[in-house]
Amino acid sequence: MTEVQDHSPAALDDRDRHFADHAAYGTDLGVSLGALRLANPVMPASGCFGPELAGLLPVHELGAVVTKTLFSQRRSGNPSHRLTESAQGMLNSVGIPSPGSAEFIRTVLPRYRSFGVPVVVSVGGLAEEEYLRITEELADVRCEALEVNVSCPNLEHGGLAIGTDAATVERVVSGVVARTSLPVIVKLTPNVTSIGDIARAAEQAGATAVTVANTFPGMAIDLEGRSAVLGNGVGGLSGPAVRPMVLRLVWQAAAAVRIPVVGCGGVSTARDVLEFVLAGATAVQMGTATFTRPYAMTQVLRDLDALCHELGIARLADVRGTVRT
Amino acid sequence: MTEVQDHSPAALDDRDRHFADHAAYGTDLGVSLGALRLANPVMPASGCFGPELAGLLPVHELGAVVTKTLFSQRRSGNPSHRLTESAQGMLNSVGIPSPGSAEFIRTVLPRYRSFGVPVVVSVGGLAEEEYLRITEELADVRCEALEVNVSCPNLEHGGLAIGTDAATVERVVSGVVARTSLPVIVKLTPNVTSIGDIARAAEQAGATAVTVANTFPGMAIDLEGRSAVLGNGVGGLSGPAVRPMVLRLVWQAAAAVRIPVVGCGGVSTARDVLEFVLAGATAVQMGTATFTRPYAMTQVLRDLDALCHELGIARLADVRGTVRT
Amino acid sequence: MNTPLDTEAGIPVRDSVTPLGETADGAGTRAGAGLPAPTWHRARVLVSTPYGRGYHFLRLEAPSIARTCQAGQFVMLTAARDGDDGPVLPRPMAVYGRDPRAGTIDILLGVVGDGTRRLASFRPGERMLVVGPLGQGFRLAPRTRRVLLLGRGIGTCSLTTVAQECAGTDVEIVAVASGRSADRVVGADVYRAAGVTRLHEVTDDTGASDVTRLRDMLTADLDQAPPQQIMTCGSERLARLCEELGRRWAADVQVSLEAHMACGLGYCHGCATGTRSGPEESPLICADGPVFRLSRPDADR
Amino acid sequence: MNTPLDTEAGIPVRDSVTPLGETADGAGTRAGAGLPAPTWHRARVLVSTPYGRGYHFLRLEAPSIARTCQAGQFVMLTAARDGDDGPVLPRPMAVYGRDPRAGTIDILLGVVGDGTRRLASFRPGERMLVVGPLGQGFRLAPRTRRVLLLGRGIGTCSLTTVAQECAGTDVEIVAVASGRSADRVVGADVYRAAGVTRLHEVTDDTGASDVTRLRDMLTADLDQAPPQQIMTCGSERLARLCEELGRRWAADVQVSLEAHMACGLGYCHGCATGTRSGPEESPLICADGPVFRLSRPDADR
Ligand SMILES: Cc1cc2nc3c(=O)[nH]c(=O)nc-3n(C[C@H](O)[C@H](O)[C@H](O)COP(=O)(O)OP(=O)(O)OC[C@H]3O[C@@H](n4cnc5c(N)ncnc54)[C@H](O)[C@@H]3O)c2cc1C
Ligand SMILES: Cc1cc2nc3c(=O)[nH]c(=O)nc-3n(C[C@H](O)[C@H](O)[C@H](O)COP(=O)(O)OP(=O)(O)OC[C@H]3O[C@@H](n4cnc5c(N)ncnc54)[C@H](O)[C@@H]3O)c2cc1C
Ligand SMILES: Cc1cc2nc3c(=O)[nH]c(=O)nc-3n(C[C@H](O)[C@H](O)[C@H](O)COP(=O)(O)O)c2cc1C
Ligand SMILES: Cc1cc2nc3c(=O)[nH]c(=O)nc-3n(C[C@H](O)[C@H](O)[C@H](O)COP(=O)(O)O)c2cc1C
Ligand code: FES
Ligand code: FES
Repeated sequence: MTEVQDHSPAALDDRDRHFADHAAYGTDLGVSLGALRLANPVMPASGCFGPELAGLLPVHELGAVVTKTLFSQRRSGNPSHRLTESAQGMLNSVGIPSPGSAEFIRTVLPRYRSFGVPVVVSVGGLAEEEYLRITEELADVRCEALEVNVSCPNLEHGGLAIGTDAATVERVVSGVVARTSLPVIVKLTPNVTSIGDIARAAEQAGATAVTVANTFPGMAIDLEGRSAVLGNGVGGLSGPAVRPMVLRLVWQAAAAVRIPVVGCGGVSTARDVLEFVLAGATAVQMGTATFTRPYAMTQVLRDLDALCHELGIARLADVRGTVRT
Repeated sequence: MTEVQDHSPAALDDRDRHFADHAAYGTDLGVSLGALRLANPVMPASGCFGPELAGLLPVHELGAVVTKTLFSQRRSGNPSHRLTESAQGMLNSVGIPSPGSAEFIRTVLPRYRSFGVPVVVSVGGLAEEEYLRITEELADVRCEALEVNVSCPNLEHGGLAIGTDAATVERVVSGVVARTSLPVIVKLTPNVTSIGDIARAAEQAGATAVTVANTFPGMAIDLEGRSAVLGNGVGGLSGPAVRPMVLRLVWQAAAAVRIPVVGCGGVSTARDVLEFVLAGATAVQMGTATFTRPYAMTQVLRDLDALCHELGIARLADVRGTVRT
Repeated sequence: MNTPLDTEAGIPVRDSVTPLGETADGAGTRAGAGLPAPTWHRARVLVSTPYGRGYHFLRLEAPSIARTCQAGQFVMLTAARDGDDGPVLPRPMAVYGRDPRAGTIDILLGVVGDGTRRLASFRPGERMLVVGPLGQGFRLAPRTRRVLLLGRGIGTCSLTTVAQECAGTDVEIVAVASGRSADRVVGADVYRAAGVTRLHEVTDDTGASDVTRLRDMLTADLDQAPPQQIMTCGSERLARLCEELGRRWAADVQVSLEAHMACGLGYCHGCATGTRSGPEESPLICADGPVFRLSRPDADR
Repeated sequence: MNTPLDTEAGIPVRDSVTPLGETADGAGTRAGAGLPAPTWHRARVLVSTPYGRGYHFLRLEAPSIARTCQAGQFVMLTAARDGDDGPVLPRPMAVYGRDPRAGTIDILLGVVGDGTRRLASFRPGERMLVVGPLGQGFRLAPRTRRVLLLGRGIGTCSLTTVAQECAGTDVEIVAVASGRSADRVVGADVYRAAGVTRLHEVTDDTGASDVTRLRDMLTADLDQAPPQQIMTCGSERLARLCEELGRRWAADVQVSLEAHMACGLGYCHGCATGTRSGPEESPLICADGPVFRLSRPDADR
């Protein structure tokens, strides 16, 4: 086979054009999560990003990058199927396979650092004690923030997520905060009667910000096989389907606490980002949208600049929480 | 204008053909909710059906009909907008306008009775006492079951739905059961950390069945107006978007109680019905799907007959709760 | 939200209306005896073509609806194709024109959001679910000899069937079709085919659509032989002008309103006009309207 | 779920495989040095046409992918159009054929569910997002002179580019394309154009696709001059036959597997083959595969 060497402009990939493109209106998109300053509010959702994306979008333009949730020990994750789809959404039961902290620090983290933007390391555990251990293991590691994923099942207490109980959240977060000098973001589970209570518990415990929220529990059934599609039986629902629910949770959480709220769930366009900001979010995370289109996050950044211009918004932070109800 | 009188078969409406069509494979679709026997498992969801549909689908083929939630007193409902849309879903904040029980008994109920299928009257209240009152007011009324909608905001306790607290649910349902001889179905709210707990409370209190579930709280924002789209700020999400979550709630509730579970949320095809049944539902309610296509429920009935035939299911009840996980 | 209704400060028109069917004792006569029963068709799309700037024309084969639909009634169009995802709510659309013999109805839609974009993507030969005819249309009084139709933008679509209905009768139609620019004015073709007496096409471009100029033009034109009825749709400002002209000429004023809808039939309670004071629900736009009598609550009529 | 893989009792093939890149010490060499970097195109659809029974052929303008894609690699196709709803997950699809000069790739899809239905609905001139080339393709060993390709149904699509790659070289291809019926057998056109030595099209209709008959035919045909490599896709039963033939002929056996995927790049961890015993995650089909070396864990090789 002969390599075709064509350097005419027409041979530019759409990808190349996307890399070359830039925001044009100069909207000030900068935001702060406590002491952590971000150039803009867009970052990936944990588990929905990896260094493998480096060539597919200009990662260095993002506000931050977020790692997949890290456990102290190596873990293999759930049986297959781990993924399936639903109406404008997807279900995953990946189950957080993890290389463990030693391997992560040695081989994974350097690849995240190479993007030159703040790195948020997501941490998890299956018992309160595990959260403290992983925090300690990361004590000397260079990253800009921790995100504490409290949606992991609490194996000490029947498997309900740690994040469903305000007192447990407060204990875990206090413990993490005491063991790190980094900003601590707490990623809440939406599967609770009152998100405000849990957000307040995190704030009380010294969290820098809360991420609202992780996936919604869901299920899919294979009729022909008369079995659950997911190897794990149930999984987490994400994508546009959940957006109206997350928007309302963000609005509630923002009303309940003074610390910044990071919105996460179903964001796929610049309009979505702005809606989250109006509802009270300081920043947003995007997960499923990156699967649909790998360049979704940086596309949203350019569109957000243009949309703010169109709506007469010079500084994104100015409109945070300004929705009238 | 001259009336065109064309009685050739081609002039038959699609509607007429739908009325003339019938299930062909003889699958036994009959189900029981306690003592209440239904010819098939399909009924409308409260608030998503009215006698106005009489001419648009053969209502007499349904397993039952369900009224909009009735309050004791006349109520006007929420300000507009009361509806909006989201990805594969809709949000409503209708807010349960009600003619009040006297007017309902006089003018509304007779229209429901005229269909010749079991009538389920949905009842609600804004305080525990109101549920008891409406039950008493319906004591001598001819209907086949009550559905107790515990998703109404409890104005005595800060507006959180009555259905979010197991003890309150048990009190309210016990009170209703004590005041009626009818089967009592309790329609749960999904906005709780553990649906099993609430379902058990309803069972404990003597409920005949539980309906799982009402709408999920959500929000939509009008960017140009920088305001909530819904007059009420937040509303309830329904439609295909919520189906995976409801499927999992049905599965959980069915595992938690021995009384029948009625699945409700996002059902729009025969496959959906069968998935709900495999997950443990005895019957299903359809709401949003009727807006998309007024004949959805009876179409699903015919398709369900054919689908069961295709999958070798002679009696729907045989496969209830048989999903492998 | 995308709404063809201009907004202005003050009481919205929707809070100033009363149902046409409302009788003296206040008991509504919803679903009045004269209304055709709604039906549905999985209607074959016969024509689907862009029209003007941002509009799209659809001709649907829907014989029963074409036969029975009254002027000012509407249909619900489902934008989701069978077996495919799509918006869960159907879209309310006025019947822009109908041909009872051919069994067709015409819809003119403004392409504004996801639903109308999808409706416009249907190709001839595809089938589209249409439910109708729905709602209370415009009511022509038996003694009416002259009607003024005042529509703006896509709102004109609700008025064109009034002209069709009056074609060949002794009722004279004066029609105003207003729009931002010439390619945003709709209805002229139907009006002309229906043989209206006078048609004024006015645009913002030329300033002719300005309310003051419209008032001057219409009073000069009609003060001598005023209409007995005025019908309007598509603009709050035009509705207020109609109200004023109605008082001037002692004419009956009817306005067609819009609301987000789910059922279009009166059972979902999603489309109430507003909140009435008191426990009584305000009128439903789909079932008590979309055409209402326009009267300011503070006015004496 | 819809999967072109036949299932049978016993250990699934996915639990019997090892990554091609896995070295003796067990450390994977994912994203090996020889692999082209993935890119994406909003590719113009050049051809979109039904094919056989229930299949659909797409030709996409994707120059970089056409240029670098290796045999057995795949792409992710996004079924949602820009600005429109649609499935949130892209669909993994083998590159069925490619033309590096024209800058096109061909996809043959089995229309089984919502995603493939939508992909088939794209019209020429529309743009479809394609990400690739992805994964570890088939590895042709330098000393290989003869390859047996054994595909079933749509699974054959993963094998056709092996024949394309060998066209004009001294590697001989023997290809078997199996399917339920003649209109379910794919690949013949590409195989012929690539000048394969022998092509057997076998169907269930005639019984020729039966494993025993296939074994007889292939051993009769190839025992004299067996292939050094066997490559397969689309059927568990065929994969087991390949394993057996591989032992018989001391040939290397490679199999292309499927899994539900979200990223196709190795970061979402959605496509692991199964659960390995122990804390180590099992291989990822998108990044460690989709092509794996097939070896029963209980076998001695
Ligand atoms: C009785 C009646 C007659 C109408 N006749 C016409 C007509 O002839 N031609 C025409 O182009 N339009 C007409 N409309 C308006 C039309 O229904 C909306 O423009 C359309 O629903 C917008 O849908 P969308 O998905 O494109 O917009 P989106 O803004 O994406 O819609 C989001 C949601 O809001 C609803 N919505 C948004 N705007 C309106 C609106 N103005 N009225 C009602 N619902 C709205 C939609 O139905 C949908 O549920 C009429 C409305 C009513 C109530
Ligand atoms: C590496 C690879 C190469 C493939 N090459 C081809 C090809 O060349 N031609 C072809 O027709 N098919 C191919 N497939 C299978 C193809 O991806 C599925 O048929 C397709 O995803 C089904 O989508 P759907 O929406 O129509 O079906 P649905 O069943 O509605 O899909 C639901 C979900 O399950 C996933 N899914 C269902 N079946 C499969 C499957 N067999 N493999 C992966 N995901 C699945 C879908 O991607 C989607 O996320 C390949 C799969 C893989 C992994
Ligand atoms: C495949 C997949 C893997 C995920 N893994 C993690 C994880 O490791 N840690 C975590 O906190 N959230 C995880 N999530 C949840 C996402 O971070 C995010 O909260 C969720 O997907 C909602 O956002 P979205 O709708 O934008 O996808 C995962 C989601 C998906 C789809
Ligand atoms: C417009 C509308 C009105 C509703 N009114 C009621 C109600 O009065 N009482 C009630 O219990 N549920 C009400 N619901 C909730 C539905 O009964 C049902 O639980 C929900 O819509 C989920 O089902 P679906 O996805 O099939 O629509 C309403 C839902 C909608 C969309
Ligand atoms: S749209 Fe349902 S009541 Fe009017
Ligand atoms: S599909 Fe994401 S890791 Fe394989």
